[in-house]
Amino acid sequence: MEYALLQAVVLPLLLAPVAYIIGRKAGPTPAMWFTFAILLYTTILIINAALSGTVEEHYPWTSQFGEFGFLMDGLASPFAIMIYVLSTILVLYSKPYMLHIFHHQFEEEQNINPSASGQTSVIESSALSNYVNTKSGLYFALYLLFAMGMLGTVLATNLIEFFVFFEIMLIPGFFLVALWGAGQRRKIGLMFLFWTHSGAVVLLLGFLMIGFTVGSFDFADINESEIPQDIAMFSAVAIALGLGVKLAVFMFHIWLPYVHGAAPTPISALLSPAMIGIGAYGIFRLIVEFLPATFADLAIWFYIWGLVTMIYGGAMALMQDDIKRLLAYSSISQMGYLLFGIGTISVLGLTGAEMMYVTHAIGKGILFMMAGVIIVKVGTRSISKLGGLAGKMPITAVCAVIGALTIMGIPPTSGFMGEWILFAGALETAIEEGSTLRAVGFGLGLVATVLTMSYLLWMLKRVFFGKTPEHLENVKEGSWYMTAPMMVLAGFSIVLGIYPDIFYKTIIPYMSGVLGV
Amino acid sequence: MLEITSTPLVIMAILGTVGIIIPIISIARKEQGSNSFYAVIAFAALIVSLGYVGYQFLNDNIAPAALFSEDVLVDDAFGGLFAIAMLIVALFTTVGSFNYMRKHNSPAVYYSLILLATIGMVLVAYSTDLVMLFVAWELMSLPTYILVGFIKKNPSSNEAALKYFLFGALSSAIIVYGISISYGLTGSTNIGEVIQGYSTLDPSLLPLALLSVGMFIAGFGFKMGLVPFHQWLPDTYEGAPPPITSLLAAGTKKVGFAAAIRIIVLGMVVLNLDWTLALGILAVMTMTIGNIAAIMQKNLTRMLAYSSIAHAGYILIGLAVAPHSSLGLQGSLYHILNHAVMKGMAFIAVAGIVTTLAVTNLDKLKGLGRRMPITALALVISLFALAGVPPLSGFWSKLMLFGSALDAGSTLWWAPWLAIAGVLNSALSLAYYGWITRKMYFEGETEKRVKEPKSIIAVMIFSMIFLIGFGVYPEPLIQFVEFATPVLSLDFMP
Amino acid sequence: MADATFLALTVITIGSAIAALEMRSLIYGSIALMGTLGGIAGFFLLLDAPFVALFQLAVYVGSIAVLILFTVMLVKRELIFKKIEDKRRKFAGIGLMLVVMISLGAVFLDSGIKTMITDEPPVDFRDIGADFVTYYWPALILMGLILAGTVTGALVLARREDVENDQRAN
Amino acid sequence: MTNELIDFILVSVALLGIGIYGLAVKRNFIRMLFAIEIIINAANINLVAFGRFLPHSGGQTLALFSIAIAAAEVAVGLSLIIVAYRMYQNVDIADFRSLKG
Amino acid sequence: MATELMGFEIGATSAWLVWILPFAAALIIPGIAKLSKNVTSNFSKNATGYVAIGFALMSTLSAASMIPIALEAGEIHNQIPWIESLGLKAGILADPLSIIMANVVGWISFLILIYSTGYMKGDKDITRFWFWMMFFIGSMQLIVLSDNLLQVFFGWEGVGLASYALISFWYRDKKKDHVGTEGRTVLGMLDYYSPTHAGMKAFIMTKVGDVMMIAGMLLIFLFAGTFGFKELIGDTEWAVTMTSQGLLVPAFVLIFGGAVGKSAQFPLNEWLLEAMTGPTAVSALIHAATMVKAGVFLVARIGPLVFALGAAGILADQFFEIVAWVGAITALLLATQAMVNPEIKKVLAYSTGSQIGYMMMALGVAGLSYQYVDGYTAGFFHLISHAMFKASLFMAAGSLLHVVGSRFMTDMGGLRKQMKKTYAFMWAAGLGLMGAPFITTGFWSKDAIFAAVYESGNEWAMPLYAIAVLTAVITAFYTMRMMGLVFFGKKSKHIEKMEEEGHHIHEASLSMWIPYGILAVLTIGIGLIGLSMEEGLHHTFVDYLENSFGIHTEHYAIEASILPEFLQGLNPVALGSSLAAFAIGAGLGYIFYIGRWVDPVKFVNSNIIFYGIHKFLLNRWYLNAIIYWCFVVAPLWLARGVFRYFEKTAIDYGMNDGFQKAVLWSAKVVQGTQTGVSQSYLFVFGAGLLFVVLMLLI
Repeated sequence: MEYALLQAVVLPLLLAPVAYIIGRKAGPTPAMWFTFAILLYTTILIINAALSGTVEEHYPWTSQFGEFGFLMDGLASPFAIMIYVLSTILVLYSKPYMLHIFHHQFEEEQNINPSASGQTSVIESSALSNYVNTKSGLYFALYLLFAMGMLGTVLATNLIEFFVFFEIMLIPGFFLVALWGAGQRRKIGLMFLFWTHSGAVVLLLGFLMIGFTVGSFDFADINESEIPQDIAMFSAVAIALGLGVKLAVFMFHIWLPYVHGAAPTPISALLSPAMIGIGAYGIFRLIVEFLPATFADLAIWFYIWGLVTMIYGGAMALMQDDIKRLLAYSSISQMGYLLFGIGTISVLGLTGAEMMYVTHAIGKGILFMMAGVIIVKVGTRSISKLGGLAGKMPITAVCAVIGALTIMGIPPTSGFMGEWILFAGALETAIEEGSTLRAVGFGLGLVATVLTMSYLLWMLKRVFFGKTPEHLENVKEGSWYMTAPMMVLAGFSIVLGIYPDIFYKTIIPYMSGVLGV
Repeated sequence: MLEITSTPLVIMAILGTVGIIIPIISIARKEQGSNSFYAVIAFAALIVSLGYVGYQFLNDNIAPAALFSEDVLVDDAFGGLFAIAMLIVALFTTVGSFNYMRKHNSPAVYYSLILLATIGMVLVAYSTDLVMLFVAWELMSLPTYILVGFIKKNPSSNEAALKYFLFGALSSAIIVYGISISYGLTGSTNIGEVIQGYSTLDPSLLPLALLSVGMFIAGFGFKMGLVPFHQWLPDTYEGAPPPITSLLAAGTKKVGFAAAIRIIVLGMVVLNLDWTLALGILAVMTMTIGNIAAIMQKNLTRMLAYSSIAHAGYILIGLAVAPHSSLGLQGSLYHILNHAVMKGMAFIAVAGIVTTLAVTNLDKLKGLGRRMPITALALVISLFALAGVPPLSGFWSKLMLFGSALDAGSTLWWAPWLAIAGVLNSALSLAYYGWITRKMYFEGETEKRVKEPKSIIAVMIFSMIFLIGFGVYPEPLIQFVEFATPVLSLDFMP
Repeated sequence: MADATFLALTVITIGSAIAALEMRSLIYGSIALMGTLGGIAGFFLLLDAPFVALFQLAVYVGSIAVLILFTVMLVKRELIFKKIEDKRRKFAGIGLMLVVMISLGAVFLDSGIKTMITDEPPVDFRDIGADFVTYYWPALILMGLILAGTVTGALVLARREDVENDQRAN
Repeated sequence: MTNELIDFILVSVALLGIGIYGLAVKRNFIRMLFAIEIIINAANINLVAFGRFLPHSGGQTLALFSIAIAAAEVAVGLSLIIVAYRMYQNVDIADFRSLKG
Repeated sequence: MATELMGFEIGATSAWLVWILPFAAALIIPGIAKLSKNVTSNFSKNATGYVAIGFALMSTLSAASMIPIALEAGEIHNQIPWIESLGLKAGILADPLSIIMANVVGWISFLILIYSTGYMKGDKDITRFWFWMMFFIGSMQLIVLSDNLLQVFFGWEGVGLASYALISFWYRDKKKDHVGTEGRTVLGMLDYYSPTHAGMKAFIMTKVGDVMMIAGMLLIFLFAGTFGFKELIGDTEWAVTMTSQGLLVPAFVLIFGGAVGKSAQFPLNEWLLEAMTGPTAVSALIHAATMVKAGVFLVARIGPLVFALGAAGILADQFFEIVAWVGAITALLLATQAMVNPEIKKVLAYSTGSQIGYMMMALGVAGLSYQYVDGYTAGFFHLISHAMFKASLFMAAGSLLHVVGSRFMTDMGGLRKQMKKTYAFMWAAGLGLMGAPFITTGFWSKDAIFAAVYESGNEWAMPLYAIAVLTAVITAFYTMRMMGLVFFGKKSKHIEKMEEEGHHIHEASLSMWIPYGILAVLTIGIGLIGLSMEEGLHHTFVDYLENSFGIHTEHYAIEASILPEFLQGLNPVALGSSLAAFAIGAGLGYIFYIGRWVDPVKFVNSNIIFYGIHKFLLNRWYLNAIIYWCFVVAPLWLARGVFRYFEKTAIDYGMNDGFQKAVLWSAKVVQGTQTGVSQSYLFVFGAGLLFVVLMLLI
């Protein structure tokens, strides 16, 4: 397919205004199907390209900063596929959820503005439908941009291009959070913008160091041997710090619970599974692949940092009452796994880290959708006010359990296939290096899986099991728009758990190549 | 001898004639209110000038950044770049004033002064002689003093003008003093000769040369808004009529850099001292203080004023590392060009807001996204561009600036710290840019849409196209900047 | 070594400069300023630049100082005799002045121009005229523009609009 | 010519210092204008002195420009004072502090 | 590739089907439930149950069809491609061990499923029940028949998951579904658990074992490059390398850690008691056929491997020592607690743990003796016999619960008249548990363990033997106690109240008593031919170990013995102590609980020492409370502390609000310099000029 990747990136960008107009003129449902169609088409393009192996496209751009290209290889394709698959199915999910939010906000505004209160209900309802149409148009347009930004980042072939897309996904994210978030959404939106932008500029520093030392910003030209050691180290640290903010690793994580907690759930379900993991992609591409010698020096720090993040995130997740914040801390912990896997500096560990991205995307996607169903159908997100929902919303409960199992790494979900190989890699390096530190890290990593299990099971117990509070007696299962995406992901998790070669066979050769095994 | 068709002279002729004629017409017509008539004339003059610059460029009549000449003016690409930027800013101001000046007296003089100031701004960049530069500098300054205080009934305008005037007069005195020393040392006022003279200076006279450079930094730094010469700037920007603020922020400020590049940087390259550290320290101070002070501002104009101080700091990075990285001056010029558009656009947007809503207080701008959607959108885009968010044009110039600092890192130990300070400041700046965005879009009740001035919208749309277009495909601008950047080496001396 | 004329001029110039700033009455202050400007014209004469000296006298002493005097007389009487300044700021200002003088003076004294004297004949002021028309002519045009612009601008500013508007309304 | 260059320059430096002092201390706008004039004149002395000792005509030329421009500046400054005075009935610059922060 | 896929041998089909069928059933059960929802016939109500039983039967028959292979000590090893990028294959390994185990699991599960149709009748979540039961059985069969550790781990976590789902089956946490005494605390920890809590506890606690197991697996994988049992024994180069690095024993011990978790061995034993919150059918399944037996099976799976490596000169004695001691400690620990517990299911649960301890001890001791097969057979034989009598006991207990409506034995009493069949079957099964001489399977298997321990001849033999015998005494005692409390004595107040309210205490339904009847009868029936059964097993395993692992068994002549002819070949010491233990334990139990010659309550309260011991045992040796304190309360406390004082203050406040405040403060400072007074500006300008000049000059 000619220009497949270009289409996949540019179509959502170009058609975002169309989605806006459709939303305004025709309402949320056509806009949703339109968005869905675009993303479905581009997802098929992406999967099709992934099946045909490594795909590369190049277009002229700037003389100073190199060309504009797309590359989908063994590293990028799982990321790209997960990003677009999630984006595609979350479009469906968005509709009922966002309508819920729009109605809610409309009422809020009506309350603030008493002038509208005296009008008849007919006018009010037309005002409402106008309001909803406009908002849903805007929502889907921003949604497309957001998805496009994430995909562009993982397909970029140029440092500057990477950075540009990295920032592009930030801006619609900011608007999505600040416009339709929960709680102090504006403050949190700004916090999101501020944190991730800070990370991004530090990242940019690292890029510039590399780019100017090498004399080119194209990935193809980057060669560590041309970079003096101290500069390579400096830029690797800058890149790691910059991406660390995106990954929300320990010390840079504090924005994440706020943002994931406040963002509208479909966006949380994209932010957490798809977006923050792109930080890991960046580390893979920029540090592991391009600066292998520096990476070898840094690996142990990644390892420790990841470990601390795993345990810390898990421990903090235990303390949460807000279901989305809990999941957010869980994401932090899971990002710790990714970093831990990267720190293992072995083929298995790196494969595991990337596989963890995939499984985390699946599992956390399901769990966030679960949270969204609860928010829509129950109207609360406080775990202490929930209970016994399994009987009321069985499909959600089953999917949530599968999602939780995926995060816990229990076979036959895909989580196990991420985790065992990750830990195998950790152990392998520990043995090869004879390093007690790494061995202890391996052990603590396993302990962290128990911790993961504890907070997730406890959450499930408090949400879905136990006595049903009286105010939840009339709760109903979410609509098909909401449950179907969860079921798709749950099914995918199990398929992948039983047959992980779908991704292994692209990742492992790549990782072997990178590590020169 | 200067050719009579050379760009600076033609611009001078066109704008000067029109600038003189407008008040005469006004006196002859004995009327006060006919704002649009003068605006159109001024607009036409500016467009013709801009067209002439473009024509010269397209016909390759402009030499690549020659910088020195035996004459007082040189028709080179460096000046051309500034001419384009300044003419665009003047156009912005003229168009942006269209609605604003409807409510105020003496439009003829107003537009005439804008045109005269534009001549000054353009010619400073073309000057190759200190006297010429000084005179052009004054031609730029004096009309703007008057323009800032043009709203006589408005105490803020007057106060702004007073402060501006005091500093302006002081700094021009300092500049003359500096010129006198450099003249004394080299026996010439031609910049090329001055620099050459500096390069062969007796070592015992070196401190004097540095003294002159220091005075130039202070004198030009006042216009650039460098810390600690910046304090007049927020007050003046706040008090001045918004279109004039746009002229000041986007125009005269950049001219400071033009002069600085012509004199300070080149002069210092020759002096071959570890002088750049001074500029580096100034750069860091400037951007940090600018950004920090901007954060708490309640007034949009003032916030943007501080932001433009901060941007002076970014641009100064490029000057500071100029001798060690070829990218330095390119980045500075690029950012000057971008900043002219971004800040010009932002202040014109403010002018639009002031014209229609008569507020600049941030708290009163709540819900602007609904009241004035196009203006608000443009403002947001310009703010994000100022913050350096890709894919807007501002990103590329910041990229080049920080890149140049890192690029110079191989020979200059402290240069990377400039880049670090720069990126951290960039991040910090997003805090208040985001704050404005938040006020405009996420707060406020259901306000009704108001009519936006068409002239303002025209400026907004032009700028948005510029920022986004060159953000996505920056290649032409990069090429242009590269063409216009002087190469810092002694080979260029006459 | 400086001669007596020079010393006398120095005393006059600097003394009247200080007086211009420090005298309680603004009117006397303006007159003292004239003294300073005149003293500087004297220096110009000493420096064999009679043309500039004349220009100085004509422009500064003749017009600017008079302009200032008129302005001073325009303002209220009590303002003329009110000396408004802060003590602390004054000391700081004196400190700054001394530091500027000493440091700049030291730089000059330390440099190679300390003992510079010349026996060459002074510049003929006709050269200045030649310079104006051959080399500096664009600057001269700009100068004209400056003056034109400044005068119209200053006029617009100084004009009493309320009166005008009244007239126009009538 | 019996006087050394340095003498003139020292006078000029002294005047510069006095001017800066006046600007930094005086609150009466008219006096501040005095101070500015003093600084410009200090520069002019420098120019002419250097021009004499080089010897070169440029110094005098620039001094002439400088004087003319100073005149223009004074005109602008005075017109601003007049506007301010009309508004406040005062010329104390410290009262002009509504713009701050 | 294609040929390998084709390599799916027809002969292996039955082995595959053994575990695939239950999973298939689990998958179609929700669909069946949906389909049969609208049909209201009696059959359709139970449709899911019938489907489950049908599939279970098919699966079990497939397992049974492989018995001939086991008897010939043959094996089926069949692989299909799986994770090709790592060269891993999925496969089944049907050797005698797994075939026998598959049959045990299959048949007992089948009976339990039949029992469940009666026990779970009318439950509205019955679909979920069947789903998870089938999932449970499928996972267990997967463990049994897998040919590699990774696949075993799938089943391993599968049973964990199923146990989680089934223990917390009654997730609504009604009061009647709790276990423990309400309001009772031990060291401040509530000894009263809801089903959801219990399920979570079981899952997490076994997960602790699982992570150890995965660590061990990974260690082996990294050295051997494979998880396959056949490959591991095929080329032992990896073991040499591992031994040289001192990692072989740790690896196997870690794998044993998995078994410790799943089989509820010390110190991961505490989940087993709370697992009683599940439906009794589930308890029966967990205790008799799946889950806890999985651990024993795993040790039986890897034990020969370790021993074979040991025989090849790579010593791994510590592994067996650890296994033996963990088993012995667990056996004693849990048996003592069973003596005092008032809840019938918990008594049985303790008993299970204790008996599993026996099996572990046997399997451990096997490796310490030169005749590996003796202990191996003994352990496995005990597994089989225990499966039968414990399933029976649990199902019978389930009937009691069903009828009485209380889990406390003190709420029962004197039931032998009303529930004759249950009474009889429970006696039969109980005797099996006690090890009643000569007629029960329990006796023979326990005796074999005694003999194996006694004859092992290693340094730990005597202490282990002493523990084994002591445990046997206690086992007999608590079994008698249970029987006495439930069936003898006076009717409890609870029953009297029930009868007053019009409840008729009656025998359980047909579908319920038949399964446990069958098993009780089998306990006695096989017990009668126990010795030959043991010999058959012994023979099979000798061949198996020889063929698969190259472990030789020396055939030695039967020594002259004082025993009668039919007992020739048994160890007289073991036999004697076995009989004595039964006699003492059962006798004491009779004195206290059946004869009621001494009132146990008074007896305990008579003496501070007895009281103290009773309390100590009732409080579960305080182990549970300590575990809660150390691994639940303390970490939560720590996490809360970190959350409050680090996350919320240092990080959240420090990096968000604090940073913001700092910036705003500095903004205020900077703004403070912007006074609006021109003098100060000019002053700064002048100073700035100096500053710049000086900076340049210096």
